[in-house]
Amino acid sequence: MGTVILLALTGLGLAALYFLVASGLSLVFGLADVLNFAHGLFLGVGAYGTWWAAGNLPGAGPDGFGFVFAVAFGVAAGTLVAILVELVLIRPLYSRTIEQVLVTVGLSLAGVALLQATWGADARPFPRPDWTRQVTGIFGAQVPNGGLLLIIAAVLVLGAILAFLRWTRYGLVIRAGVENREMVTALGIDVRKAFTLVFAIGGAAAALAGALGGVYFGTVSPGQGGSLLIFAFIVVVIGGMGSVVGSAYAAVVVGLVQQFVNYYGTSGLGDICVVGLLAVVLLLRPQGIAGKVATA
Amino acid sequence: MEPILSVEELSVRISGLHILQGVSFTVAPTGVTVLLGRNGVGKTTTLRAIVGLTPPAGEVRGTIRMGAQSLLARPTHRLVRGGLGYVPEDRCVFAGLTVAENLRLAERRGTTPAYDKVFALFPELDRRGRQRAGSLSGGQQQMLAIGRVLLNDNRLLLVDEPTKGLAPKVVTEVAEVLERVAESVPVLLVEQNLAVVRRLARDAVVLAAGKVAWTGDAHELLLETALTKSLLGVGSAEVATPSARSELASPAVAREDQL
Amino acid sequence: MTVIDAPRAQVPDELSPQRGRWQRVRPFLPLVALVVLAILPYSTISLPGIFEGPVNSPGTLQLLAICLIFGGLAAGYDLLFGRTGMLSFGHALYFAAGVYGTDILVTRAGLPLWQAALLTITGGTILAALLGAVALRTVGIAFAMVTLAFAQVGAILVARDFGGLTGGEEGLPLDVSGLPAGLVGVTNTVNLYWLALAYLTLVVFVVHRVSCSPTGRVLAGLRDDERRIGVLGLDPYRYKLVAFTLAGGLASAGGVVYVLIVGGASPHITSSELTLSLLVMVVLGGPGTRWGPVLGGVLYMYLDHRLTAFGTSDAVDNLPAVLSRPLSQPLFVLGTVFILAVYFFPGGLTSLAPRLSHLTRALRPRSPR
Amino acid sequence: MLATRGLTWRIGEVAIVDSVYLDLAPGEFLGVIGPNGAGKTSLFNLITGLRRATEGRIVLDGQDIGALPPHRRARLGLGRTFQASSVFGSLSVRENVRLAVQAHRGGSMALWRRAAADREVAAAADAALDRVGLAHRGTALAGTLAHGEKRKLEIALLLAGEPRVMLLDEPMAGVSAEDVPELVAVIKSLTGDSGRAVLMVEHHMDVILELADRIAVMHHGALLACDTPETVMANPTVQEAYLGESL
Amino acid sequence: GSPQDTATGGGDSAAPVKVGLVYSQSGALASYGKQYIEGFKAGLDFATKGTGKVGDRKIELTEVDDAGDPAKAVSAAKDLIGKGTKIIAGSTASGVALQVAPIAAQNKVLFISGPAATDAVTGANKYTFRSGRQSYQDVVTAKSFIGDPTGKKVVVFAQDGAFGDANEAAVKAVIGSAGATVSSVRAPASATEFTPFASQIKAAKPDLLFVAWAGTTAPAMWQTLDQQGVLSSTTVVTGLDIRASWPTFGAAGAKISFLSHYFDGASDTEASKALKAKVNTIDLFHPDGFAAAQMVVRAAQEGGDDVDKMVTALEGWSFDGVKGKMTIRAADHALLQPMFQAKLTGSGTAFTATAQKSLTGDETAPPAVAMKG
Ligand SMILES: Nc1ncnc2c1ncn2[C@@H]1O[C@H](COP(=O)(O)OP(=O)(O)OP(=O)(O)O)[C@@H](O)[C@H]1O
Ligand SMILES: Nc1ncnc2c1ncn2[C@@H]1O[C@H](COP(=O)(O)OP(=O)(O)OP(=O)(O)O)[C@@H](O)[C@H]1O
Ligand SMILES: CC(C)C[C@H](N)C(=O)O
Ligand SMILES: [Mg+2]
Ligand SMILES: [Mg+2]
Repeated sequence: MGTVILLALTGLGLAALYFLVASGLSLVFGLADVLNFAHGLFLGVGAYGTWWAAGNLPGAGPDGFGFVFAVAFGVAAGTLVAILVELVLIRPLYSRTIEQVLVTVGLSLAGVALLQATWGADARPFPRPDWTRQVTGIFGAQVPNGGLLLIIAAVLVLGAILAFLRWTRYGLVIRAGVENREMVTALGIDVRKAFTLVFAIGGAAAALAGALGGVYFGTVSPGQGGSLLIFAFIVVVIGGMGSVVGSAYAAVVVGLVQQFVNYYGTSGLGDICVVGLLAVVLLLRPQGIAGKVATA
Repeated sequence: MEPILSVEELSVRISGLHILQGVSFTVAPTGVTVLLGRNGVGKTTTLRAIVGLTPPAGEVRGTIRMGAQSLLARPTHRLVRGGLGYVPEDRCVFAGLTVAENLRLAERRGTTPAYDKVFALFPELDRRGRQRAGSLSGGQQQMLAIGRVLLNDNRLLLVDEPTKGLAPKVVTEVAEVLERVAESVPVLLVEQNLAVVRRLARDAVVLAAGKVAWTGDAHELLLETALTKSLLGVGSAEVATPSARSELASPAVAREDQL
Repeated sequence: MTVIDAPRAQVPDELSPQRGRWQRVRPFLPLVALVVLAILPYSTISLPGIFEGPVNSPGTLQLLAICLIFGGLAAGYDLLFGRTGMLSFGHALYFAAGVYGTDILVTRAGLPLWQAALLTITGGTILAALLGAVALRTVGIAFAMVTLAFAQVGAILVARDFGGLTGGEEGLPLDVSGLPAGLVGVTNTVNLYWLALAYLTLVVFVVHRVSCSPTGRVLAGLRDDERRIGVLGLDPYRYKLVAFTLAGGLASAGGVVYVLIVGGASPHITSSELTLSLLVMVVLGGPGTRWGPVLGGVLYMYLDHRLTAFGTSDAVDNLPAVLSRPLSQPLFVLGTVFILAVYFFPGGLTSLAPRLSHLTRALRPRSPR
Repeated sequence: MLATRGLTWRIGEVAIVDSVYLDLAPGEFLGVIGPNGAGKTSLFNLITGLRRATEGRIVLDGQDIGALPPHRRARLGLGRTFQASSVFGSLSVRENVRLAVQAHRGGSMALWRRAAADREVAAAADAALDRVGLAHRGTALAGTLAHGEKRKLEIALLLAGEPRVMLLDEPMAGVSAEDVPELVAVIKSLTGDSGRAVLMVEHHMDVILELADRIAVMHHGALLACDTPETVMANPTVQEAYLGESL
Repeated sequence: GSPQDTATGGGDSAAPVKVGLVYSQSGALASYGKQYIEGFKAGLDFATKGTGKVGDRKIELTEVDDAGDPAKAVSAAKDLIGKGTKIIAGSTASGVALQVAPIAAQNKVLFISGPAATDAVTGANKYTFRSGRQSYQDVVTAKSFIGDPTGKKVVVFAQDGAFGDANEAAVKAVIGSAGATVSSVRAPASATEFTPFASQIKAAKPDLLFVAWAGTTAPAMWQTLDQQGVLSSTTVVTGLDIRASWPTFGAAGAKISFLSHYFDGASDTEASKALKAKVNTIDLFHPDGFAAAQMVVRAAQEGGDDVDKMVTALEGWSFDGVKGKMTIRAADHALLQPMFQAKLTGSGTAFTATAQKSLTGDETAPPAVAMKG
């Protein structure tokens, strides 16, 4: 019983991490229609930003309020980079989907290499409050606090994105803009602003994922974002592109499947199962779990 | 009367093709000005140049003024917010959005959207609020495209073939709507349906070969056989008198509607 | 008021063939290029900065051979992407099948090369047909993701190293003892180069022939409107499957040549990055064009290999640290090159030619009308 | 030759097409009218197989084709045009039609023959283009055509397939007045020869009245009437629901 | 020219000795590569007494970046061989070493593999040597932590793939054959959440846990083992990685027994002093570069331009390296060398390793394998 609870809760922690990475990806991919391979870079910027702030910024540090401040700095840095990327690189290419892919691929290569050039290839220990290293006993299972932190963060992010899409007009503008940018402009709406905003939110979510991922992994390294990205993509696709709620469901499924199959089956089977799940879902329901259209 | 819109020496080139070669005309501050010409002559291109939607590969020269203000080089969304309403040729409703969402999107900040007006014209849009616009019939989509623009107050409407694909009854309705709209807002209309043209148009501009071939009073145009024949390829007799078989179509709605 | 005749719509002049000397020699250019490439190894020219040694040195020939292989791979991938509009993210799988298949059959099973090659290409083609048959039940992004998933399973299997067959992350060096002597040893690099050239020629020829064939016309139609193809009476699924299988077969043939050139298999080639880079190559060169993908593939691989040398060159080392640090990261330079390429050659390298001629025309003084 | 038997298509509870019984005789020209949203296009989609009917049968020459995919139905001689032009935008106009001719001539998987070398296909394609008056636009990319030209290309694509049963979905929409008589003549010539049947949706009553032998009226998915033009036009419901008042 | 041309190495006595160094300057293993090359240069200085010459002949180094990609390394090797290079050294990654080795044999040039730890390099062929340790030697060192293995229960925790396979096999061979029961828990290299594996290990109640894990997920893995109480319930052995990784162990570091290839202060030899003078703080792979340089100088001295003579000169050669006495076993070119047990102490970013015990080259010698090619 303890094992099952432990696996379920740590699986949820993993799911939360996937969701954090996937939420921004899903937003940008599903709403702005940009297959953003540079998402890993935003992640990296968030992680390194937090790491740097904790070590160098007055008032920031690995503990308490200082840590919150450091994370806020990392998120701000990630958001800024995302905005710049959108303004400078993506904006001139809207509706040229494949070229956008090319640019984001180039960006992911160059950005990660830049991080590596600046801070080296080796993993650096990540500043984090001590309590995140400890465990909490839940029904006899020793659940890592880092995982619980991720779960809480994921729920908050989900809520925030849902609120944004539901209570503002931006969701609508963006969905319409993906279909026909021109026509949105012809209705008197500055669609470019809306797209920049989506990138900013996607970047912020990614940067937060990077910062919390740093807490979870205990280190930062330039390639970290990239390795999470493939599962994030799987989550986004299983969940149905553009559906944030779908991504949440899919993340939970993927996290739990991986965790349980890895324990009860043989190693590596978890990954194969997840990939198999993706193939099966797509063959049965090409539009993903949560339906075809990008709904708010 | 000062024209609301004046287009001078407008020329548009798209990827090497010289589509418009110095088009000049004006739109009167009241009533409907209709833009005529056969397929491919550049009517849509003209409207799109006015709202600033020429494709990136295109090159626009000349002047376009609304009152004292030059419209060229201003972003489309600004123009539209400034009161330039545009109903595109392909309707361009957002297929993935519901009807209600399509309408909501068209609301402009700072003004109260005139939903009652739109729903009174097109009750269908009210009923189908939750349907995805992509699954609407062609005519329903056209209603949505027009309704979208009518939510707001405009200084000038650009309407590209609004009756295309509509049932005769709806054509009549749309024509009535436009007639009423034109009482308060001037309209620049592209239309192939000469019956509609006759009913609505005050002024006409005929395009041919990328240039303006004729401008003047629309009724004068439709009455002059020689003119209609050479400009529009139909005799004015055909415009004026119904063909034998369409006599059947009593109460003779559609007799002229396709010429 | 003059009445003007209705316009005869203009035809873009690129499309109306111009007769000229250039037009007459043009069809023979590929042949000339092929001959030049074939006799290249007899030349001792040094191109300092471009290649490490003279053109006929083994190092240069090896690099060229790898470039040619990827030129061919990109051309094959373009049959899917540029010509049929299928965005596959799993094309690396069939290439990897060619590489690992040959390697395993030669090294582990001790088969002679020709048998191994034949079996591998057959196997790779069948694999593509089977997986394609499943994946093509989806379209668009879903299709991309299903193919990615299949390729990912391939990558996991290679990494898992079942039965020590693939060598896991260490890869599997090719056992050359049973290979024809002409393919072994540095002095014979030129033979590998010719083999790569032959492969490239084959792919370009096949892709060109197929896209000019009636089937190619259907593929081009599929790219624009699949529903319409169905209504015209053709089965879209069948045509897509043929393109997918053919491209898969060509990729596995490329794998066979590649394993000979590199002398072994390593898991790099199963990664999804490889498919992504195929996409990059095609887009860099110009999708759906005859030479674009080839150019893109060659250029990509050239940069990929040569930038490591660039990064450690003195020119870079002498720069201030802010510049030299990132510039000494090959991936930084490569990534930046892609980004710049998108802005400076939209439509790919091959779109450069018409734009250049546009430019020269614009620069020439205009004659008054 | 073509018959539908209780053809029905429901989305959820709503019947978009509601138990339609239609018979189309060889050589017959059947016009279909009805208010926007009546289900005319949906009916076409069911017949050509782009949508699967929820109930009912579609019979072509005595064979039930209801379960066949679109391309199989097309091979049996069913051709259509689309209400929203759907041409191959990145191919030239001429290639568009050649593709259609080739599709009709047999779908064998020829990978090695040069497509351009097939004179017969080229000739047939040029003939079709000529017929709709697009020959001078042969080298233009179909995607850059003006709206009316696309409509003509649609018809050329249909002609190229030499179908025995043709479904035309608003072929006249957006065609300039000058070209209407020409296009009407083209469509008229379709039925003249060899017992071809045509089913045409059109809102332009002039055209319908000129061409149709019988007119079917659809309303809310159901067939309201199907009779001679005279009878149909005299029907008060049709007048009220479809024609409305004169302009 | 003819396509089969290759430059011939200058035979005359004043021509420089060309040495090609193919290693990772960029990519994931760049910092290993950096240590390697620093070590190499220090070693060259040491072995040539600061002259950089062997006899009258200057040693001319050509460094090529392989970015960890075997295909690039093979291209570089062919290029170097084509230019008359007779000695190639480097290979930071195992995959690179395994693919360059056959090239060396096919073209009869000397190849001295670097930090690549795979056992398969040993005995690969007559022309291939190694300047670093191999996995087997790690495992033998690990065995020294449990005294008499008879009846003990040993669990190997490793990632999937060849690296994990090699370690598992080595543990079975070394500790299993000595009487312990060995089982394994394997995880995908891409795993980010380790609780299931930690639970499995804990359930197995081993006397010794041998962990073979490389990559950026290692800190998360250690934290999980710690959190789930694995580290405090049994003896846990693993290899000590480069210094930069030490702080990432965090609190777990003190609970782990490390086997070590090398760390600063593990030995006090002439060579280590010379190395330390150059690089300040010696790290894991400095000794490999250093030894490679010593071997290169020996080969050039004794062999001139004759590769076969170089091979004979190296086979059976013993020398004083950074780690202590090193011996190249003639039969399979294994490099017998001392290994160390270490403890990690400290906190924050300041950690120090202290040697617990050192094992001689003979004690850690892998079984001789037959030369494959
Ligand atoms: N993006 C484009 N690229 C190239 N040519 C174009 C483009 N857009 C329009 N054209 C060409 O410009 C000409 C005018 O097109 P336009 O759509 O303005 O005609 P139109 O008068 O609106 O015709 P219709 O009555 O059929 O709607 C056509 O010949 C068309 O092929
Ligand atoms: N996928 C769908 N989901 C929901 N409703 C649909 C769907 N497809 C069609 N409809 C509805 O079915 C009705 C029939 O549509 P259809 O396109 O067949 O009309 P039509 O008779 O062709 O009209 P028009 O003359 O305007 O083209 C419309 O009310 C439309 O909104
Ligand atoms: C409010 C939205 C973010 C929720 C979205 N419609 C979904 O299904 O995921
Ligand atoms: Mg138009
Ligand atoms: Mg319709």
